[in-house]
Amino acid sequence: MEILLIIVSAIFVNNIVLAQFLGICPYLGVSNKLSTATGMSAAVCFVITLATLVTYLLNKYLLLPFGLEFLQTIAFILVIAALVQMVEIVLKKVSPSLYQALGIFLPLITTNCAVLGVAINVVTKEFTFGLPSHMLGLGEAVLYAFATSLGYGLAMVLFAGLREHLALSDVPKAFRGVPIALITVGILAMAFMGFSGIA
Amino acid sequence: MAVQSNFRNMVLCLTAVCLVCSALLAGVYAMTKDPIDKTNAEILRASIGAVLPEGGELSEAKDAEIGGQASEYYVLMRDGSPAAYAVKSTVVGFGGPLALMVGVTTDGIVYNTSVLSHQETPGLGAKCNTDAKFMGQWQGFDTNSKVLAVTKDGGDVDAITASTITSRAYALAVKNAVDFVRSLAGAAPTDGASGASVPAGAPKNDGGQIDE
Amino acid sequence: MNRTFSIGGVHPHDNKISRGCAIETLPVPETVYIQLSQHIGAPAKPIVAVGDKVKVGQPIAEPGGFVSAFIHSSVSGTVKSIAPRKDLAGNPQMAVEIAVEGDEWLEGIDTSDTLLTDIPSDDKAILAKIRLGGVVGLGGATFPTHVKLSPPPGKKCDMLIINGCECEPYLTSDFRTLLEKGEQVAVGTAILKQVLGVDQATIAIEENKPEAIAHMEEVLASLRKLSSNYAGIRVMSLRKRYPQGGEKQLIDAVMHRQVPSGALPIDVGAVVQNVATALAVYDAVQKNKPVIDNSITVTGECFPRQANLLVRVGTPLSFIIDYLGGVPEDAVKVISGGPMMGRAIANLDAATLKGTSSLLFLTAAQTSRRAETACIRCGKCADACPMGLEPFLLVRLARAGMTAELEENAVQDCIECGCCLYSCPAGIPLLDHIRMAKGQMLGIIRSRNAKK
Amino acid sequence: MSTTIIWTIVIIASLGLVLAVVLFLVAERFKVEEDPRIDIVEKTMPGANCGGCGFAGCRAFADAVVKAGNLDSAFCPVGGNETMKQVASILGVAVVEKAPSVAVVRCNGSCAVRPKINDYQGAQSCKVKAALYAGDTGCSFGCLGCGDCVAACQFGALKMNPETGLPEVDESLCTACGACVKACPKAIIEIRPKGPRGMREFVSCVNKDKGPSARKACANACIGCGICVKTCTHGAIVLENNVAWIDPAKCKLCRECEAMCPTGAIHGINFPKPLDKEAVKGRVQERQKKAREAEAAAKVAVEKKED
Amino acid sequence: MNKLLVSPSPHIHADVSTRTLMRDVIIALLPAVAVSVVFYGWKELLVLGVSVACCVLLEYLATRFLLKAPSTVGDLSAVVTGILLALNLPYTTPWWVVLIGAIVAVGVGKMTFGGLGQNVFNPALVGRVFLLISFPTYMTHWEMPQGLFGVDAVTGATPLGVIKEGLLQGGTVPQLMADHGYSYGQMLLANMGGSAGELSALALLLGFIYLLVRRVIKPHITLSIWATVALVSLIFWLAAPDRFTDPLFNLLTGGMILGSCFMATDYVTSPMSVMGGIVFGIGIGFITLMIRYFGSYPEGMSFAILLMNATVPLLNRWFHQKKYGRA
Amino acid sequence: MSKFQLITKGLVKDNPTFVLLLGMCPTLATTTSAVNGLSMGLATLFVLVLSNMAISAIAPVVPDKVHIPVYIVVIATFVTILQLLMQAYTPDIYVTLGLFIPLIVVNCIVLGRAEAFACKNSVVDSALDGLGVGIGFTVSLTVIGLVREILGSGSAFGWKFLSGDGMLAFVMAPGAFLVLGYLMVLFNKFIAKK
Ligand SMILES: Cc1cc2nc3c(=O)[nH]c(=O)nc-3n(C[C@H](O)[C@H](O)[C@H](O)COP(=O)(O)O)c2cc1C
Ligand SMILES: Cc1cc2nc3c(=O)[nH]c(=O)nc-3n(C[C@H](O)[C@H](O)[C@H](O)COP(=O)(O)O)c2cc1C
Ligand SMILES: Cc1cc2nc3c(=O)[nH]c(=O)nc-3n(C[C@H](O)[C@H](O)[C@H](O)COP(=O)(O)O)c2cc1C
Ligand SMILES: Cc1cc2nc3c(=O)[nH]c(=O)nc-3n(C[C@H](O)[C@H](O)[C@H](O)CO)c2cc1C
Ligand code: SF4
Ligand code: SF4
Ligand code: SF4
Ligand code: SF4
Ligand code: FES
Repeated sequence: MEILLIIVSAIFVNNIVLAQFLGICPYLGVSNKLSTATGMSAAVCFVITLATLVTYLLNKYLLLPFGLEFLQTIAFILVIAALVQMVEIVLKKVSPSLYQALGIFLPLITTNCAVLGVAINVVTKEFTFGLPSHMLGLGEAVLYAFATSLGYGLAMVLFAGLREHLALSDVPKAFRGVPIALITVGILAMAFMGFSGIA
Repeated sequence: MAVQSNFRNMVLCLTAVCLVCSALLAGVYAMTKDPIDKTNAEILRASIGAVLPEGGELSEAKDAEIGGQASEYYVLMRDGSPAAYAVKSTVVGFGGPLALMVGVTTDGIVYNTSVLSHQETPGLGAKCNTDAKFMGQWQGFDTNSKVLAVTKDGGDVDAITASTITSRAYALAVKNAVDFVRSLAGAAPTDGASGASVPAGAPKNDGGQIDE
Repeated sequence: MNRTFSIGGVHPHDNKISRGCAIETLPVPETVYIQLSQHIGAPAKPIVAVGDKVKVGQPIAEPGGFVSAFIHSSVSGTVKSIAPRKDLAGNPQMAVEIAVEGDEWLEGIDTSDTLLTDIPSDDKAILAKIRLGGVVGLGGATFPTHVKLSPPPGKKCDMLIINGCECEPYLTSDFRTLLEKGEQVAVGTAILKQVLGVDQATIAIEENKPEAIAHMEEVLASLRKLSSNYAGIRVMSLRKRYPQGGEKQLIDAVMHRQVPSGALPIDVGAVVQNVATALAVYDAVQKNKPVIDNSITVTGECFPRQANLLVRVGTPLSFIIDYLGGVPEDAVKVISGGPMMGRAIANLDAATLKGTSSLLFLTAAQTSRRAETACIRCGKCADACPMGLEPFLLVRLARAGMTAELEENAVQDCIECGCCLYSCPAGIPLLDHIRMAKGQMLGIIRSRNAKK
Repeated sequence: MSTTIIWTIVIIASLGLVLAVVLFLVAERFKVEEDPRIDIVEKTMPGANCGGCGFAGCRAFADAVVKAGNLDSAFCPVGGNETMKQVASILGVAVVEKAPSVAVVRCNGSCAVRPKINDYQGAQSCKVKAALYAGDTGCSFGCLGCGDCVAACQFGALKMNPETGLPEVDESLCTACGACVKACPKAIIEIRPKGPRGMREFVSCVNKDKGPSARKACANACIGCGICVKTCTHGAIVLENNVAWIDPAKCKLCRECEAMCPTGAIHGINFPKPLDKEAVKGRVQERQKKAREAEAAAKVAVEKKED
Repeated sequence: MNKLLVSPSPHIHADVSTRTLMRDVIIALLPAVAVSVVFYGWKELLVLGVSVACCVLLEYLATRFLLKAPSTVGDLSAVVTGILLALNLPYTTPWWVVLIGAIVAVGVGKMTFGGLGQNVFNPALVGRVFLLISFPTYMTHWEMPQGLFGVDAVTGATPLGVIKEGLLQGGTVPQLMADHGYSYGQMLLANMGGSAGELSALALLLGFIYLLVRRVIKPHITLSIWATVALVSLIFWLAAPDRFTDPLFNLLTGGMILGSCFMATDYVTSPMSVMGGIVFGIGIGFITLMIRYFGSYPEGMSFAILLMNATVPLLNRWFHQKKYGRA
Repeated sequence: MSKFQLITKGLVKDNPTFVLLLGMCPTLATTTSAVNGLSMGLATLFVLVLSNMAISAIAPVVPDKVHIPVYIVVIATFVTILQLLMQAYTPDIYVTLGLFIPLIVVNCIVLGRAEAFACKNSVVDSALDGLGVGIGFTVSLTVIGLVREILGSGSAFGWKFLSGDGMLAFVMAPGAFLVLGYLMVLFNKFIAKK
C-alpha cells in the first residue's frame, strides 16, 4: 500500500513538472515530437534513478558522517555530471542502438534541474504519504526517484502528443510555439490538480 | 579555448579548481556557521517566546512523543516550578505536515500558538498562519471549558472558511499538545472533556491523522 | 436484411426522377467529334485521314498501347479534321471530326433486334471480338474490358459480379438498360462468365430498383431453360447505400472479401463489370456491333424534360441539350455523371464519350458548397469513408506536406467517392485535397517501385 | 570546526580528481569521427532547407560537397555565388560563377484581357483546379490565380496582384530556388538569368493554341505569328507549338521584338527608359524594307545573271 | 445561365452544418436548463445569462480582434459552451465569478488555441476547473432554496460532498445515506444541491437520447464511461460497502450524467475513432472514481475529462478506424 | 558592444526569460509574489556576476575537455556560498525560495553565460554581462511575480488592495504557466516587436 502511495504521489499528485516545476527547460525544449519526447523521458528516468541512488549513498556515507550537508549542492552536481558522462561512455560501448535512441539527450540532462532537484529533495525533505512524516530510506528513495521520473515521462509524452497536434492546428500567430505550449501545460497542470490529496 | 587537453593538465586543473573552491567554501562556512546557528536559535526562541508568557527561564529542548510522533518540548520555569510548556506538535494537514508550536500553561489553558511550517493551499488552509480571527481564538483557549474541535464537529473552534480540513488538523495539533502537557501533569487527556471519540484501532491514528 | 458493404457509406436522397423514362434514340447530329482518348491508358492512334469516307462501326483509331482500345466511327460521313478540340474540362484533346452523311453501317454488323442466346465456344475469338469492338468498362473507369478479362496467369476468378447498383443519385441509365435490355445483359454476362471460366456470376442490384430485380430474375429463369450457360448466374438485391457500386465495396457486399490495398479485384477472385459493359459485350460478340453508342440519363429537378437517351459517341453535348429544350435558367452546374462522382462540365461544346453516363443539371441551391469553416473533428467524414480512411487527418497531413504520414494513413487507398466531403458539416474541401495528395502519393509509390 | 574544513577540502578535491580522470577517459575514447568540415559548411549554408539545390536540405548538401571534395555538380541557388565562394574556400577549391537568376511569370492574361467563362468552387489551389479543368477563362494554358506558387515560395518573393489576378515576383527577395516552378501546375514560371542590371526580355505567355483561339481567349496572348522571330536579328527567338521563347543567352536586349509584337506578349523589364514603340517599330520596318529591297535587288541580279 | 459553375466532386452535400449540430446540442440541453430554472429561479437565470452572453461576446471580440477573421459566433458553439459552463456552476455563484469563468473558458480554453475546433481541452471545463481552484469557497458553498419535492434541503453540500465529509469524520456510507435521506428516485428526478447540471439526471438523459436520435453523437464514449464507473465502483463497493459508495449512486450523482453525455462527447476534444473513444471513456470513468474515492475533491468528473482530453492526440495516434482491405 | 549595451541587453534583446527561455523552473516556481520573484532574481544575479567573473579569469588556463565540470564547480561554489549567506542573514527568504536556491547551479542561464560569454571576454565585461542578464532575469521574475500576486492574491508587493483573495489558481502551478504564456505573447507583441 505504501509503495503504491509513493508511486501515485510521485507520478500524479506531486508531478515533478506540473506541480513541482522541475525540469521545465527540457520539458519545453524537446517535447516538439513524440519520438524525441519518449527518448528523453527514458533517458531522464534512467539518470534520475541512478543519480538518486548514488547521491543518496554519497550523502549518507560521506557527507552526513562528516557533518558536511552544506556541500550537498556542489558534491551532487559534480557526481551527476560525471555520472551522465559515464552513462554516455558505457552506453555507446555496450549498446550502440540504445545510445542512438537515448544518448543524444544525455548532455541535456546535466543541466536538467529535475535530476539535482530530486536528488536534493530526497535527502532533505520530509515525506508523508499519509504516514508520519519521515525521511526516505534507500529503497523508498530509489522508488520515489523512479516514480517521479515516470511522472516526468508521463507529462512529457502527453505534452508531446498535444504539441504535435497543436503544430498542425490553426493557433493564432502570436501564440504559436512556446506561448501556446505554456498555456497548454497550465491547463494540464490544472487538470492534474484533480489528483491532489489522493492518499 | 586556449589550452589543449591532455591527461595531466585536465586532472591538475580540475583538482586545483576543486581545491580552491572547497577552500573558499570551507572559509565561508566557517564564517557563517555562527550566524547561522544564531539565526536558527533565534527563530526557535522567537517561536517559543511567542507562545509563552513573559518572564521565567526556558529549559533546553526535551524529547518526547507527542501525538504519536517523536517531537520536543520546552519548559518555562518560574520560581523553580514549571509554569508553562512550549510543545512542538506536528500533524498532517491538507497539503502535508503542519507543524505548530503550542504554548500551554500548567492549568491547561492554551497561551498561544504559532505555525512553524505548513504546506496548505495559499488563500485557503494557509490562512491558518495569517488569518487574525482564526489565530486570535487560540490565545487563552481554555481547554477545561471549551472543546478542542471545529464547530462543525461539535467543538468550539471556528474553522477557516472552506478550510475545515486544515482547521481540524490545527485543532488536533493543539489537542495533542495539551494532552501531552496534561499527561506530564498526570491529568486525564482532553478526550474525556470533549466527548470526542478516537475510534479504537483506527489504522493511522498514530500518525497525527485527523480521524475524528 | 439485404447485404451491403461493411465500412462507411452514406445515404444521399436517390432522386431517380427519370426512372420512368424509357430509353429513346437521339437523332444523329450533323457533326460528331470522336475523341481519341476515351479510355484509361494510352490514347488511340488514328487510322483514317482527313477527307476519308467512313461508315458507322468502322474503326477509325487503333489501340496506342497494351491498355488502350479501338475507336469506331459512330456515324457515316466524311472525316473533316483530326485536331485538338476542347474536351468537357476545356483542355485540348485530339478528336476526329466527322460530317454526317446518311446512316450507312459497316457490313457484318447485325442491326436487327433478334436476341442471340447461343454463345460461341471459342474464348479467344470472343476476346478478339471484344477487343476489336472497342469495349471498355462503362461503369465509369473506361478500363479496356479485354485486358480485364485476361487475368494474369495463376490468378483465378471465383466470381463475376455484374454491377447494376447505380448507387449514385439521379442516374437511371443502367436501370433502364436492365429493364429494357435485360436479356442482352444476361447473355453478355454469360459470355463474360465463360471467358473468365467462372461458375458463379452475380448481378448485383440495389433494393431501390425492385422492377429491375424482378425482371432480371424472370429473364434468367427463362434463359436457364434454354441453355446451361445461364446456370450459376443469380440476381442479388443489396441494401441501398452509396457507394455500393464501387468495385471494392461491391466485392465486400457480395463476397465478403476485401481487396487488399494496392491489389486488384482478381487477387481476391473477383471481376466486376458494369451492366452497360455486359450489354456492350453482347453487342460486340453476338452482333459484331462495336461501341458506337451508349445510354445517357439527362436529368435534374430544374431540367424541363427528364430522359434516358441512346446517344452516338461524339455527339456534342449542346446538341443533346438543345434537343431536350435547352439549358434551364436556374441551372448553374452541368455534371457529366452522378452528383457524387461526376465531373462538372466547363465546356458544353464538348462531345460525348463512350463512358458518358449522364448529364445532370443542378441549381445553385442544390450544389453550392458551404463556406469552409474550421474542422470540428466530428468524425463524420471518417464514419462515412467506405475505405475506413480518416479524411480530416489526411487533409491536415496534406496541408502540412507530411508525405510519410500520408502514406501511413493510406491516402492512396481513397476511391474518391466523395462521401467525406458530402458529410462534412464544416464544408471543408476534403476530397479536393485528398485527391491531390493521393495523386502525389501514387506518383511516389510508382517511382519507388520502378527503382526496385 | 577545523576538521570540517579539512574534510570539505579533501572530499571536494578528491571528487574533482576522480572526475577529471573519468573525463580524460571520455576524451580519449571519443575522437571526432565525422569530417568537421560538414558542420562548418552547413553553418555557411542559408539554412532554408528548400531543396532547391537538389539535395534533401542544407545538411545533405554540405555532406555531399564535403564528401565529393568539389563543387562541380552542386550549387545553392539561395545562397548564390556569395555562399558558394565561402564553401569553396572551406573546401579549398575554385568556384565557377553562375549567372544570377530570377523567377519570371510567363502569363500576362490579367483579369481585364482574359474574360471569365466559368466560375470555380472548391479548394483554392491551382493544382486542384488544374486537375479539374482548363481554367476559368478560355485560355487553357494561363495562370489559374489560386497562388500555389505564392504558397510555395519560402522567401516571400511572390505575391498575387489582386488587380491582375497574376503573381508578381519581388526580384530582391527571389533566390531562384525554383520551388514555384515545381508548384505551378501550368508550368508558367521560368527561372531566367537576371540579365545585365536586371534587364530582361521574355515572352510572357505559354499559350500553345493556334493564333485565333489564343487571341479569342486572351487579348495579350502570344499568337505564334512569328513576327518576333523575323524581327530578331540575333536568332534569339524560337517559335514552337505556336508560342515564342527568347533564348536569354542570345538576346541582346534590343527590344525590337517587344515593339513589333502585335499583342504585347513580349515584356522587357528593368530597362532604364520606357520603350518608344513607334520609333523602334519604324526603325525595324525601315530595316526590313531595306533588307527586302536588297533581297529583291539580289534576286533581280541573280535573275539577270541567269538570263 | 452564362457562366458554368465548376467544382470538384461531389456536387451535393448533406444538410448538416456546424450550426445545426450545435443547435441540436442546445435543444438537447433545454430540458436540463428548464428544470434548473424552475428549481433555482432567477439566480440560475442570471448565471446562465451572464455565462452565455459573456462566452458569445468574448468569442466575437476574439475573432474580430485577436484572429482578425470574420466572427464565428454564428456557429453557436459559444452558446453551447456558455450553457454548459453555467450548468457546471452552483446557482449562487456571483455574477462576476461566472464572468471570470466565461473569460477563462472561451478566452483561454478556446480562442487562445485558435477558436472552434482547434482547442485541445474542453473549454467549459477549463472554465469550471479554473473557478474550482480559484474560488473554492464559492464553488463548494451555497445555501439551498426550499425543496420542491418535500426534501429538507438545508445543507449546501452535494451528496458526494456530504459522503466525503462524512467519511472523513468516521461515518459509514449506508449510515450517511440514511441520515440524509438520499434516494435514487430523487437523484434521477431532481437531486437538490450542487450545480444546475447535477440537478436532474432524467432531464439530461432526455437530451442525450435526442442527440442520439438526431445522430449528433455516437453513444460509445458515454456508455464506456458508465460501464467503467459501474464496474469499478461495484468492485470497491462489494469489497467495502461502508467505505465506498455503490455504482448507482456514482452514476446518478455529481457531474456524471452531464459530463458523460454532453462534455466527454464534445467532438473537438474527444478521440476520433470508436476504439479511442472507448479507451477515453474508460479513462474518464476510472479517474473520476479514483478522485471521488481517494482524492480531496469530492467530485472528479471535470478533472477526469480534462485529463483525458490531454491524451486525445495520443489516442488518435494509437487507435484508428478499421481500414478497408488492411490487416 | 558598449558597456551600456552589455547591461541593458538582458532586458529586451537577450531577455533570458522571454527570449532565451532559460531558467524556466525558478521562473515558474518562485514567482508567487513580486517580492519572491525579486529575491530569486537577485539571488541568481549574485551567482551570475561572481561566476562570470571567476570563469572569465580562469578560462584561459582551463583545458577544453574539462571546462564544463570546472565551470560547474565554480558555479556550485558560489551557489553554496549564497546558500550559507542567505541562511545566516535572510533566513525568511531562504525558506521561501527553498530548493530553488541550490538549483541555481543547474540554471541554464548561469552555465549558458559562462559558455557563451565569460570564457571569451575580460573580467569586467563578464561582470557587466552577468549583471545585464541578471537584471533582465530579475525584472522578468518580478513582473511575473507581480502579475501573479495581483491576480492571485489581490495585492502588489505585499500591499493588499483587495479585501478577499484573488484568483487562487494564479498563485498555484497552473497560474504560473498561464501568466508566463500570456506575458510572453505581450512581450513579443509590444516590447520585442518581432
Ligand atoms: C485547490 C484546493 C485547495 C484546497 N486547500 C485546502 C486547504 O489548504 N485546507 C483546507 O482545509 N481545505 C482545502 N480545500 C478545500 C477542501 O477540499 C474541502 O472542500 C474543504 O476543506 C471542506 O471543508 P469546508 O467544510 O470548510 O467546506 C481546498 C480545495 C481546493 C479546491
Ligand atoms: C493500371 C491498371 C491496371 C489494371 N489491371 C487490371 C488487371 O490486370 N485485371 C483486372 O481485372 N483489372 C485491372 N484493372 C481494372 C481495375 O481493377 C478496375 O476495374 C478499374 O480501375 C475500374 O474500377 P473503378 O471504376 O472502380 O475505378 C486495372 C486498372 C488499372 C488502372
Ligand atoms: C465510388 C464509386 C462508385 C461507383 N458506382 C458504380 C455504380 O453505381 N455502378 C457501376 O456500374 N459502377 C460503379 N463504379 C465503378 C465500379 O467501381 C467499377 O469500376 C465498375 O463496376 C467496373 O465495371 P466496368 O469495368 O464494366 O466499368 C463506381 C466506382 C466508384 C469508385
Ligand atoms: C456534442 C457536443 C458536445 C459539446 N460539448 C461541449 C462541452 O462540453 N464544452 C464546451 O465548451 N463546448 C462543447 N461543445 C461545443 C463546441 O464543440 C466546443 O466549444 C468546442 O470545443 C470549441 O472548439 C459541444 C458541442 C457538441 C456538438
Ligand atoms: S473520397 Fe476518399 S477519403 Fe473521402 S470518403 Fe471516399 S474514399 Fe474516403
Ligand atoms: S466531417 Fe468535416 S468537420 Fe467533421 S471531422 Fe471530418 S473534416 Fe472535420
Ligand atoms: S519566386 Fe520562385 S524561385 Fe524565387 S524564391 Fe520564390 S519560389 Fe524560389
Ligand atoms: S502562376 Fe501557376 S501556381 Fe502561380 S497562381 Fe498562376 S497557375 Fe497558380
Ligand atoms: S531551470 Fe532549466 S530545467 Fe529547470
